[in-house]
Amino acid sequence: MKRYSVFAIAREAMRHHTGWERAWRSPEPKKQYDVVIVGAGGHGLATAYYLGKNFGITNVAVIEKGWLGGGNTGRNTTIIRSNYLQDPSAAIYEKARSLYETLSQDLNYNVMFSPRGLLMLAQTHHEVRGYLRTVHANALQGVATEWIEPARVKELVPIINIDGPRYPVLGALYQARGGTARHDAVAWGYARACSAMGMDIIQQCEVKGVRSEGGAVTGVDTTKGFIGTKKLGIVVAGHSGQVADMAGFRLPVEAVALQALVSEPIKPCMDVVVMANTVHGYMSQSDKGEMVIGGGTDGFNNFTQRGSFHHIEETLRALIETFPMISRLKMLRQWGGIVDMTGDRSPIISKTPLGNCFINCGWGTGGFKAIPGSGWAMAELMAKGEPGALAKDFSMWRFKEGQFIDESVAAGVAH
Amino acid sequence: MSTRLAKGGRLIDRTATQEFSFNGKRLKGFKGDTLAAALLANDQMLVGRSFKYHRPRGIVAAGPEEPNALVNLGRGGRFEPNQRVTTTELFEGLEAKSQNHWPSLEFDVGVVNNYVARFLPAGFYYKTFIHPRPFWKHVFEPIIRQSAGLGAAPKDRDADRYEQAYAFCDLLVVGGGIAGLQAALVAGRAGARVILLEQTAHFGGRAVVDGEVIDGKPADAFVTAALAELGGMANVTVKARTMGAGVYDHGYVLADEKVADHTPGDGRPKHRLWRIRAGKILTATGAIERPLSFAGNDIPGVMLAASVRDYVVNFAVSPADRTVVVTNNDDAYRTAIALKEAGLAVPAIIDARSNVTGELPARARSLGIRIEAGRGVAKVLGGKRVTGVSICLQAGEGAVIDEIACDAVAMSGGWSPVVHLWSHCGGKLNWDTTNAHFRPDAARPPLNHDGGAMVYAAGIANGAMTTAAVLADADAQAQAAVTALGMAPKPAELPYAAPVVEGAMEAVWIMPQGATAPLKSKMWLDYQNDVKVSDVQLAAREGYESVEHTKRYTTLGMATDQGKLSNINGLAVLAGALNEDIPQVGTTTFRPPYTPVTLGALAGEARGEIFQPLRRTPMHAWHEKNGAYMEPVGLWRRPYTFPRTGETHEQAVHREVLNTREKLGLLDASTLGKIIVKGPDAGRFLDMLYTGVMSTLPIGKCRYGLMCNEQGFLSDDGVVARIDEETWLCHTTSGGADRIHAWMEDWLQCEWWDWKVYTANVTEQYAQVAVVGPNARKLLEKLGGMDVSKEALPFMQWADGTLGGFPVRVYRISFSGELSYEIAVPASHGAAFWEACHKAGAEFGAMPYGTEALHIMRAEKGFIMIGDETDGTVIPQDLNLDWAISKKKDDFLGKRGQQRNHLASPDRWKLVGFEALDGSVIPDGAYVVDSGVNGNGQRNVQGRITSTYFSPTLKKGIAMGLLKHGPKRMGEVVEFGTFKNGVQGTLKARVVDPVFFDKDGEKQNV
Amino acid sequence: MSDPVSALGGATFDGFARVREIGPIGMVTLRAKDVAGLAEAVKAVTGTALPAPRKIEVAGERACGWMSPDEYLLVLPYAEAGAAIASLSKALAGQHFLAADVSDARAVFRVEGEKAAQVLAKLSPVDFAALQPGELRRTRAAQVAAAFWADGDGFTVVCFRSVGKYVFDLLASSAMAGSELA
Amino acid sequence: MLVLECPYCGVKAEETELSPGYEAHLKRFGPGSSDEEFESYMFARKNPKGVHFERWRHVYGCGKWFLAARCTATLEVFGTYPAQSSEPPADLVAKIKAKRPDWKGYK
Repeated sequence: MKRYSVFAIAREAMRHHTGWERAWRSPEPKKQYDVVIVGAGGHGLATAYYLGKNFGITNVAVIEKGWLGGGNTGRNTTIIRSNYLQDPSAAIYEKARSLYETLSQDLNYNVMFSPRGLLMLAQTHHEVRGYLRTVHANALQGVATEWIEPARVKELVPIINIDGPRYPVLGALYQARGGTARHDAVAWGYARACSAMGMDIIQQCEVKGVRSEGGAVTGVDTTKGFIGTKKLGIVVAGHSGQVADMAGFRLPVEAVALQALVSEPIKPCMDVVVMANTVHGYMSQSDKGEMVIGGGTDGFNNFTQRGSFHHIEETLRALIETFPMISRLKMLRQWGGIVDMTGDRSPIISKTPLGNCFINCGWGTGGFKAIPGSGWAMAELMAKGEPGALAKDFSMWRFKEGQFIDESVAAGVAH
Repeated sequence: MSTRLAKGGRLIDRTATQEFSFNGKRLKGFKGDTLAAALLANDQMLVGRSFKYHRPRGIVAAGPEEPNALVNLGRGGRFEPNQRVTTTELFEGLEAKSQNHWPSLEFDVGVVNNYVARFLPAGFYYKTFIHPRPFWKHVFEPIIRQSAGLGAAPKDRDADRYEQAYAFCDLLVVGGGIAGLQAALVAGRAGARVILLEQTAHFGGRAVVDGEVIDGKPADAFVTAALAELGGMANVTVKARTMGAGVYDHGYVLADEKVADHTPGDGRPKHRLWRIRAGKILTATGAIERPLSFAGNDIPGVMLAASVRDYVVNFAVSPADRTVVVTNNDDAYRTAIALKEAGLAVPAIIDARSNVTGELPARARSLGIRIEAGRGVAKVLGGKRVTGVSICLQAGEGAVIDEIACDAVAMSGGWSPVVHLWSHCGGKLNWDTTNAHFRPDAARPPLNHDGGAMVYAAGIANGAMTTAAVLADADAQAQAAVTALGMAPKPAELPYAAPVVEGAMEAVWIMPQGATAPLKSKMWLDYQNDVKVSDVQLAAREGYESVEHTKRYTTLGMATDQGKLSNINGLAVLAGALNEDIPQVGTTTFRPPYTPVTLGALAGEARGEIFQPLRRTPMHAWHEKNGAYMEPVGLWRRPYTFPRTGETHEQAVHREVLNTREKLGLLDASTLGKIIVKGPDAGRFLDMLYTGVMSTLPIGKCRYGLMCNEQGFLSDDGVVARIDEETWLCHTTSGGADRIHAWMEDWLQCEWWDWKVYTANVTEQYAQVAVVGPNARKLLEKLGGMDVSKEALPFMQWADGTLGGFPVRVYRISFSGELSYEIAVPASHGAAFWEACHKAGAEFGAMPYGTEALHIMRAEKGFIMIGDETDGTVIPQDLNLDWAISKKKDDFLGKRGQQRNHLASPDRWKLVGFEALDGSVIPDGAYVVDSGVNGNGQRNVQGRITSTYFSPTLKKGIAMGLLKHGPKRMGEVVEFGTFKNGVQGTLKARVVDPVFFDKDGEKQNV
Repeated sequence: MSDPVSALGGATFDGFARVREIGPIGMVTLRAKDVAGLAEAVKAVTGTALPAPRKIEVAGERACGWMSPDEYLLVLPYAEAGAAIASLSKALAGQHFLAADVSDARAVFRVEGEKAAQVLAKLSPVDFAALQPGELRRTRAAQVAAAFWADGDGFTVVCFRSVGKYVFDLLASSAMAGSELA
Repeated sequence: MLVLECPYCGVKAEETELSPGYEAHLKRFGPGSSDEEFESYMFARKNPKGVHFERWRHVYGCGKWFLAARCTATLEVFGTYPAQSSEPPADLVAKIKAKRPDWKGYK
């Protein structure tokens, strides 16, 4: 793999950029791998990357129905934060956030992690108490967050309407090292690094069946033929239920549509990410200048990647109330993704009824920010066959025990 | 230079001059102009700078596909960035400023990017700015952010208002060209309810510009007649200035009506967002002309051929004196002819096809226009304005044959049907080799709620390329749609248009075909985002092979025009680079909206006072008049406290607590939920709903109850009163009335539907006043009308009667530990009763108190509060409420959930009181730390605060919280982790009984 | 005792349609299904027949509306609600039903004028052209529940009392002169 | 933006007049059931990409819960029926089978 650098660009510029090599290879599948990962989204690719990097397992195929990074990795609002309330969540999201800090250097691919700061506004007294609880929890979890007063909020976000009158801002939960990253680059960077380690990323290859013998997976039937494997990882977000079905087990997961939109680009006016959970809206400004806005989820199962428009309207009402100056901006593009929701809205990183088959799903509306941590934990689980500290609370059997990891208990919703 | 012609102009009114300004320059246009036309009439071709290289940008198009000509429009509360001049109607006093440059449009420092462009290929930022690590956030990113962004950020609150409206129809026709009109006629005549939308102020589309002849008359006559006929049909609604923005499932269409964009400040809503529910949708949205990719095709003065004739014909604006036409099809010859007929020079038509036949070229030849067949543009000459073109063989590599001086280039690479509305809900496309475009595949339409076709495409939007074909297709598609709706189309003669013999177009994706790398790095695909042919080829070379990868890697088609001009050309270049056919490479997904929609319109009327419903109790106005500081509780507003002059909120709250404890407090408790549950099975039902037993509650008595969800977690609490043999009244928390009522109905309708139980939510029927404190009884006795003595109305009983002449129901219940009556009075009398209480109570020291005093008093008594002590993970047992859980019942909602391992564990955190050793208030949300760390290095914890206050009664901090094995640890000192102003600390506190005040309940029992 | 006060004290707004709050009006929620003597019991109170599904039977200032398969809304003079419940309780005694006074739990508006339907069409996802004569439509007005029926030269609109001001403001903003839909 | 016809009042209600309630025909497991049964009742939801039976409440209307058969991949609605049904009506099942021959049927 040729390294990317400003010098490489200068060199290539002289020959009209005709010398750049492929970022990743597009091989045909081999007959047999040590590990097959289904799903070349951020989580699947990160799993493969850390299998190689942390455990030296490189005889790996990542197979993808469409194009890599084309699912929720490429259609989210790119927010990165780890200000979660519950210990297991804070641990994995903080692991992810800290990996994001150096991911560009690790991958030699600029994923544009921008720790520009993230605010969760408190607009009711109840929310104030909820965020104070989170601040205390985070301090003990090693997650750097703080409570800030309204004046400081206004300083950080000059365009905000702090005075209400409907929902005056009473303060905010602030994570100074939260922020955003370039979503596509995360998938591409991991893919390039995996490919460089000799792993095969096989796009346009759909899994049609999972073969198993004596309680263990032997391989997968795909549109490119049978691919044998010693271990199988299922990392397919919204379609987890379908693949689990092929493997013969049922997941406590439902697929619903989540929507987002961007405005036309304008000059920089908001440097931080703002989430306003009382009124249900969140917004950041991309490096291109677009206001990136997240909407709510539908309440019904849906695989169309098209959500119901009234959620967009609700979100915009809330955001115009919070940021009155956006009223005359225009919605440029809106889209939806299929998110997989569990009973406690927290993910599953787990063994399955099949001994050598592992599942990573249920990230719901919050998956992008978790990618490096999720891949790290999943790689450990797959390499060792048992979950490490990061993954152990995210078992698919926790629901039976009533051992929830419920983040909705904090005043905030999870995005 | 561009200028206004002496005569002509279909759409302008030369008698009505309108003044406007551009970059502070005062200019004149005519009523009927678009801003683009008016700018060109004033020789203002240069209107902006591109996104990445800050290249000079001129007007390219005449419609919503315009990628370049975006301006900052208006000022103050009417400032709007990124306004497309080609779709902005001119009005008197319009102010526009160009964007994305500094210090000026003519001289822009950012253009330095242009000179280093070769170092900034597609995706360059992924490959660099990696080291040193902190530089991305602190150095690189701020620079990139500043130079991107286009329009300025608005500063003020929007001065305009918006609204929304619902509409319903059988057939929604989008597009007011001849196809849309014909389709609307067919459907309207068949009796269908039709809505016809046209995004501009004018109907007729291209046909009226191009001088088409229908039924022997100019197309204008057809349009006028069609509009007249449609206007006469009661079942047809025709709307101009209304853009079909997006198609959503089940026939839902959003359309944006620009009501007052052209008459700002006239008091009407700026936009109206239509939410249309249509049986079927017919998209007659026309087609968009494609640019050609030749070097320098982004220099101001290079325009789309059809747009050039739009300016000439519609606005009598000549974009240039000498225009060279570059084409791969016959249609562009219409531009040459129109220019010539307007008395302008066309030095040459450069046609990439070597074989040029057809009627239009013949007419051009007869007008004496030089036609260069088999040739292409090697390069456009000029900087901020075209000065000429050099031409070459299309089949070659770009060796210059000749140079032709000109000041504009009119290009046409063919036409792409506007398939957006077809595609939004998944309609599929076919590649049409003849016309080199994607068009709707009728066999794979987007599907409706019934599984049938939801959208029909008609006219050029469906790939019908001549007027005759457009009319025939529109007629046929409308008939098909009407028939599918179960109606019968009326036989009628199809309007006649003479067939025109056009030569076949020839797909040209790069001009010349064998262009060298330096040329390709000057061929723009996406003008706004600065994506060039070389960028797409680079993406393909690097393995970004999927069209979505390429698009995202290069940003092709991601600009504010959403690739209306660039997508197909980019796709073709990508296919070429991959050596694949275009349909194999596929298309990108079309996302709503078709053109950008103002966010204000999407939010509609919901701003300011009506942003959200605000629920008011009957006493709301009194609270506001008496200076209450209110807090949102759900959609309600409740007084938090009633501060007096000079008091802080905290002081006011403490005064309210003490006054209530010592004298008399009055609380507006109207928001408490009140649900009647009645029927032979009501008792049995409530026994399932509550953890305790309600069926045995004697008539006239009250009982506190807890409700859990099926998981076992506590969800609501309140006092239940038995009204009669079959009737109970259930109180819920303030936020909980609707939720709990829905919960009851869910179980009654979906699980126990054979149980005879009716419910009614009567929350708003009653205003409720809590009369609290040692003097409470005195007040009631003074009001008079019923016996409220300890004997007649003991604790936890209720009685009907009158007080002060008001019909009331009095509940003897207490959430403060004081002698307390909650009095329900019909809401229509609520304000009067509340005032009567204050008047009569004055001599007893009556004061209103708010929610914060309420919270403190309940905490002093150790009463739990849903939402404070509970958070969705807490079971009643955690709160030592086992006494309210029946052991005898086989079942209640939540019982099974509570039997699960984790919930039945003896190690759960349980409710206790905490008192800081130093008497301070323990910080809200603090955790009790435990020794060591867990596997993830997080500090172990063993409990947390749920409520914490300064108790004015006890003059010290008190707190409730959950602690592992809590009740067994009374007296133990534990340590809280505190965190203030970024500093971590600890605070020691003693575990105590959570009932801090009047442990024996003597005060409430008097 | 004071006189009963409606939610907004009779607020009015004049735009391209006229909006006015009316009331207080007597209203009784009656929940019952397949109960002997129901029609007679209702008739005794409202003077109307039992309405068909989704319909409202109006007789002067009294009416009976179909709210759901087991719920009716009885409309009558404010002062008569108590007596109506007593009358129903007597007539239906021993059977399964629920009658509750909700007179004070509602705000009621009249939206009047030739274009009254346009005011509501901005707020409710309802096809007014398909509205049947005598139809009681339960739906949503912007963000809250509402019900309305055509009556005289306009519509009678009912919502919850606590959001009376919100609904009035919505109706007024929708009725602003110059914002006619057609 | 779905439209579902309420089987009680006949209103063709749009999604904003309804409130969704996820999987239909769940069997409640209370005290005495096994951990597995209780888990399946609470969490193991059907999540088919295809025909799905689900609950909706006509919340801004007659207030009644009803059930709908809907395709989660195309959003086609096959029919709605009252909530007081322990399984889908036979005629609806037949209609779906006719439209979707590959459908494995309810259960």
